[in-house]
Amino acid sequence: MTNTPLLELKNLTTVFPTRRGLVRAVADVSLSLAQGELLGIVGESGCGKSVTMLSILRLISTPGRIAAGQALFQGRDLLKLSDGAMRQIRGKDIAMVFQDPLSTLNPAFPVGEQIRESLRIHHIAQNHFAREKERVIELMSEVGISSPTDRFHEYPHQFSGGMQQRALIAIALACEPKILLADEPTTSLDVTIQAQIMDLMRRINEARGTAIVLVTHNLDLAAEFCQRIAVMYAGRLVEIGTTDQVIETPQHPYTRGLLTCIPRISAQRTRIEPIPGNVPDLANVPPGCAFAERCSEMQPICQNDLIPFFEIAPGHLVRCLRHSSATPD
Amino acid sequence: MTAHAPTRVARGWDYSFRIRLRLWWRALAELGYELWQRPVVLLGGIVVAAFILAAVFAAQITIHDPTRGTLLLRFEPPAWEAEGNWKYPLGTDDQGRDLLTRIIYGTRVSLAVGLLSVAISVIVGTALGAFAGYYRGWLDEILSRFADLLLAFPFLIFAIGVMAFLGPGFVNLVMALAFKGWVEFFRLVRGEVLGERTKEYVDGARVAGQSNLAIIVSEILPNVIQSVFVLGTLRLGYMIIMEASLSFLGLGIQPPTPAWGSMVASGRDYLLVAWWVSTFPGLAILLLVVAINIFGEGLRDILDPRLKIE
Amino acid sequence: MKAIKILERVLTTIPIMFGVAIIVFFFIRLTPGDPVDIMLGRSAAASQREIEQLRHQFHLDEPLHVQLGYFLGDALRGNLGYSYIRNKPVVDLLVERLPATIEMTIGALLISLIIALPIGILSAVRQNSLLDRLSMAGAFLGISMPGFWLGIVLILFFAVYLQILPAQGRISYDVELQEVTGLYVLDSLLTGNLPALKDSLLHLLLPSITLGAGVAAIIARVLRSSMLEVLRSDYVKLARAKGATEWDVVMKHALRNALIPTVTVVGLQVGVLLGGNMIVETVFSWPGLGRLVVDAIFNRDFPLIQGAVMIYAITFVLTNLVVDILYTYLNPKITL
Amino acid sequence: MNRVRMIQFSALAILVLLAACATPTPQVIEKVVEKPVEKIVEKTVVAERTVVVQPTAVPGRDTLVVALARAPSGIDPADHSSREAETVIRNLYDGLVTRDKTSGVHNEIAESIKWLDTKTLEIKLRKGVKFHDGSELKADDVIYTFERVFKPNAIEFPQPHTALRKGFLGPFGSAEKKDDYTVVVNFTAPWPAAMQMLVHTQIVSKAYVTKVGTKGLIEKPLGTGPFKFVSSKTGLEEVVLERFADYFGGAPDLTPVGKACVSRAVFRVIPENSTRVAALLAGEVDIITEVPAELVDTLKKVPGVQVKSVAGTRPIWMEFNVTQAPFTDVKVRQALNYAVDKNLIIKKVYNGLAQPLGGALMPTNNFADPSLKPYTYDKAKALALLKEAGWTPDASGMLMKDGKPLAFVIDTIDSLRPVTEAVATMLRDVGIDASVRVWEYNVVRPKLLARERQAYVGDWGDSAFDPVGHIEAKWHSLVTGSTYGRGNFSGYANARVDKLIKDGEIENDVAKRKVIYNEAQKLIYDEAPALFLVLPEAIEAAAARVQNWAPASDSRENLHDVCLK
Repeated sequence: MTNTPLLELKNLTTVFPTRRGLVRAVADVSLSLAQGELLGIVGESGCGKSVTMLSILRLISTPGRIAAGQALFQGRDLLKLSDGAMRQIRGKDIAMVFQDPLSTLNPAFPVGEQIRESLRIHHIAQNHFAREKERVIELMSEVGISSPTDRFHEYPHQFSGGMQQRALIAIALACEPKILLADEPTTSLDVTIQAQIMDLMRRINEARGTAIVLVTHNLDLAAEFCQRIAVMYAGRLVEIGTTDQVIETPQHPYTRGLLTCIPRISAQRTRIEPIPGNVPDLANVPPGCAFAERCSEMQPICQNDLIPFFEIAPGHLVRCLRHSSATPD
Repeated sequence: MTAHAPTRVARGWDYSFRIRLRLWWRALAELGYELWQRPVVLLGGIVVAAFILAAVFAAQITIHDPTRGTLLLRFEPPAWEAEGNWKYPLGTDDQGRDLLTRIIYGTRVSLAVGLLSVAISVIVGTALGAFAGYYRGWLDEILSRFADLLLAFPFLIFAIGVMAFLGPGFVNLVMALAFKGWVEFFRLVRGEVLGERTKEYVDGARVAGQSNLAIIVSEILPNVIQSVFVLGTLRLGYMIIMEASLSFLGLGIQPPTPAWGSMVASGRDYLLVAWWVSTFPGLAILLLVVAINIFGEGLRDILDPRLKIE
Repeated sequence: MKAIKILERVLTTIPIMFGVAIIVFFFIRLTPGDPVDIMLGRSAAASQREIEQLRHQFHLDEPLHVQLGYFLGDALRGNLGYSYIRNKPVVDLLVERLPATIEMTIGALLISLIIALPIGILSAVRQNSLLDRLSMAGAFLGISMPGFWLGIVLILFFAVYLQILPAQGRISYDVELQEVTGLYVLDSLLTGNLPALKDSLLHLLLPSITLGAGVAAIIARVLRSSMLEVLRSDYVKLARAKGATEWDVVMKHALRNALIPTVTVVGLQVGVLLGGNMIVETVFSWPGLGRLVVDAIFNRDFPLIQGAVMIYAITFVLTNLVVDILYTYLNPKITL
Repeated sequence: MNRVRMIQFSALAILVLLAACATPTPQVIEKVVEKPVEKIVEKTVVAERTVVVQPTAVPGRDTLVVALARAPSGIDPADHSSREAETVIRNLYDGLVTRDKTSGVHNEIAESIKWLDTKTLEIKLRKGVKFHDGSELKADDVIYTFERVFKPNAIEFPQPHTALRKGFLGPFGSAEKKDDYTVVVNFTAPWPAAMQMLVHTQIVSKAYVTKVGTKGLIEKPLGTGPFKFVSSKTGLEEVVLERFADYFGGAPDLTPVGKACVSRAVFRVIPENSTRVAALLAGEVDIITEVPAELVDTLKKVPGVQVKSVAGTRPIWMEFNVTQAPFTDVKVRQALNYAVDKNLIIKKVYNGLAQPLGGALMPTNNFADPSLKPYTYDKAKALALLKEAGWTPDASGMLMKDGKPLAFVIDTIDSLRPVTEAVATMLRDVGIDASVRVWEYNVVRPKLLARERQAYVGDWGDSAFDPVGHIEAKWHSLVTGSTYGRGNFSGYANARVDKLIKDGEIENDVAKRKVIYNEAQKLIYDEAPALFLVLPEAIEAAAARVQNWAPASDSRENLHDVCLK
């Protein structure tokens, strides 16, 4: 692995003005992604993981905006690129797979056409129709869509959920991107299909060296798939580490809470304990630790100031005062 | 034994009525809050309310007689024009009658026709829709087919056709509008009832021994009444335009009763010499209808975002 | 598959047309008093024999269901009765007037689309911009503006003050045009008559704007709101994530989907246009169906009113048929 | 998003402004004139741009376009019933006699007409009068025309029926051909009004009509008039005529004599008043009929537009249904005549272009009694008469009798709505609850004849300037199936008046006729079966390039004389 990460987020902050106040959906997120790496971002829905992904591609819709930070792709700050230059990156270098395949595919166009569009936009096949179509069919069979020649002209509603997701992946892969942002790619699918899709993504990673960011609420899935995991809560990262570090020695109470919520066959514990309380209002996040109110180990000091990251092991960062003995990052 | 049952029913009614009243109060308070949050919608509501008040108290707030005038004062321009006179703020018409007074009285006709035709449409449409949706069967089949048929006619053309045969007049006008107006409410309520009738609470009521009529009236209708109310508000503006169009064509209210549509129509010959005679009643139609639409759409957003009819 | 579906849809209009005819038949029953008295109105001194004759001619001396049978049978054979005021069969009158009305309705529809599409799209893309606010305010006005008033103001401005557009009529009297379909614009194209094309288009412009303004407003509002909805959708995000240009995102991905609900509304608006004809045709001296109907109403020319209402309803039903068929091409999901 | 709608209110203002700008207001010009001299040039330009609008003549255009307010009711000379129809027809056809711009009758096709006795007329025809197909007009054509108009069911299309113009042949009996150029007409009774009435019968070609039938005649009319038929569009919305090169020249008394001046004439229907005026201002039409009186001042100030008016022939009354209370009481009827200020109506509603009626006949009728002065406006007298009739004002000033208000509905037709509303307003002023209902004439007429209504403001054409054709229709009691009382909407029936009317019809001595009619007029005046209102002028306007044009009293457009500059 090279020294410079493929993608590096520095203090990325994305805000949405609402009637109740300014919502900081992504607050001060710093992360890095290496070439070919499999990174998981885990958190409850609404914690800002999807917004983080959209922020990288600068697809935050108004009135939301990226308020601060940097997103360095191969050393270039994406946030400073012109619109045209940004379009060159989207789909070509960084592609995204969205969570609900049915609503993400355009109902008005045939699936093959939608895959071909990626090729056309980035002139992958010199805008030569026959060559483009050939490549689309290749892609479709690569992602496991059976009889691609026939299905080229079919519409999204004629596809099953799994096939739709495969088609989405095909769209994302069309230009052989360096990074694939997969936002809950399997959430709406049933379990067997889920496994197939994850399997497909792993093969892509292995075959092409595509770095994948897997965004999921399912810690288990992330644990199975990823090399590194970042846990997000209320717009902030609360714990980052290798999969082993995060799963075996979770240090943030929230991560631990997430782990107890998951029924695990391997674990001794059989009781599932939901985390008590609710996610705080993002327009009104209390100072200090955002999780404090729900935390069983909360101390008064937790609610005072913003908690910094503490590096408790090499590469294992956690935002929790219980580790204040460790050096703040 | 027999004396016992009615008492229980009565107490049940009384009880549910009180609860319902409290619920309605709370809903109303919430609605008030939501309106406060949307100043433009509120403004629309205030304009509508102002028109209603003007219609009710027309006789108290005007100093002129809407049907009396003198030719000596023919075509007095609005007050701000060179030869205007604040006695006639919007000027006078071809008979020397105060235009503002006539517009205020005209509100009565517009609102009366609008409200009555919507009210009849609501009552007929809701009742038929509820029964058709609840009982299904041949009744539903016939009513639905008939409703589809009426939809095959453009509204204004149907109303013109009916008015042509009935002849002009207030009652006929309301009838003609309601004759087609009920269809929308029928379809709305029928659809809602079809959805509601399979829900648990209806089954519960049936198990509890309530009659079908009681179930429809006391269990199902309260759940669809909001949508009906919203649709009714939106239709009110439409009916007012229909009234104006029919009056414009001479099929509505007859002179000297001031009706906006006929005021616009009779003033159009004078557009080159006295632009105000037909412009201000036109603007009154515009203002009221726009206000009703803003208010109605605001209500829709607050009460029933599902209901998106254009 | 699609062809069969379309055929089925076409067939469903047949019972509707029958229903329309039946309702129109019952119109005359609404009149207080004896229809024959009213029909004979203009010759008050009609003899009893004449009354009987007329009664027989209209089958009013037979039971109601027999009358209905006659009416439907006649209607099916294209016989809608006889206009006493105009001394002509109703069908002839309708046929000679219909092209003018159709031409204006199509003109108004096109104008309203030309106005509404860019405004709807732009105000959705630039939501809350000044342009958006102004055009939506304009839309509200357009919906409630009395057609005749707009018409006269347009005449005064374009015909009298600027003198660049004609004030009335369908074509100048000194322009020769051979009638083929009765739609003058089409006829001048068919006969390759360029002066007539220019002249008839100029004549068509102001009435179409007058008639189309309200409809344009409604279409613009619907298009804007469905564009707003579509622009928030995931597939638009995907298109952006692919790196598509804003133009492609809006004009291809978003518009195509936003048009689906819009098309339905456009179909319904044809009904509004048909109704609005009556006023606009009077203002612009347009020799169409609308003026004929207004005349017929005041003259109590009942057979003519019946026939005209029927023609309007049928035009409306057919338009919606076309819209539905168009819909299947816009929306691949649709099953008719 | 909701805030968007706030803006509409300001947009409203803009619209009003637009309307105000686009509306030519006479004030603008007046203000301009008051400007200092050195600025006039500049300001005049501005004024012309803001105001109107010189009609621009299309260069080299030799076509005269006339805008009518209504479509002609037909184009068959025997079978129509409107002035618009007569206007078109009389440019296509000629009559035996014609009328000048006022009430004078002159020979047209006839070379001479003379009474052989009180019931027999000898008509000598001009030689060399050609139909548009080149054939010569002869006695047979005249006889055929008379028979076609008079005989029952002589018009075979679309269904056999009697010509609508039958009444204009009076007591026609038979017509005989003496030679090719002489016709003798026998009447069943003396007919002093013959000359004025014959103006309204136009001669068709026997050969042509027998060949093509009525349908053919309607589709392609053929006459001897100054213009030939070229084409017509949907329901006579537009009729195009062209100059008839072989025209015999027209009535020799009425100069100019000769072929028509313009090569083409077009009649176009523009029903909306504002549009009709706009079309003239835009230069699209050359002559417009029925100019609203309100617009006269405005139009007169427009350079390049000429406005002319002439005493009309459509007097207006409000007829009371004398068979029904409260109008059974002559005092009420007289009171109402005193209660309405005709001069104010003339000044305001007609812009001064009308005269008050002094009874049953219009002042321009050759037999009108000038000694009958219009009822004066006298509110006190009206109230006194009403009091005598038992109507007294209550606290609010409304007239009451036996606890019931004096209330009635005044029916009228759309074109008379302004004057009717003015009358109703004045009546309300004396405490009468009068309201207005607008009808189409064809619809309300049977109801009026059935005496189902209460009061009716209507007009009746008197273009013959003779009591006949008019007085028997309005004031003779109704005789079903005849022309007597066919327009009697008041139900007025006075045996003496009936007799006088019938006597007048057959009295050939003008002085004696005058005596007869004066008595009838006095009776009608005193019994007041109607509120005698006004005789409005016919107002027309034309572009400046139209020359030798003037509106005619019988509101017919005689385009034969008109030239274009």
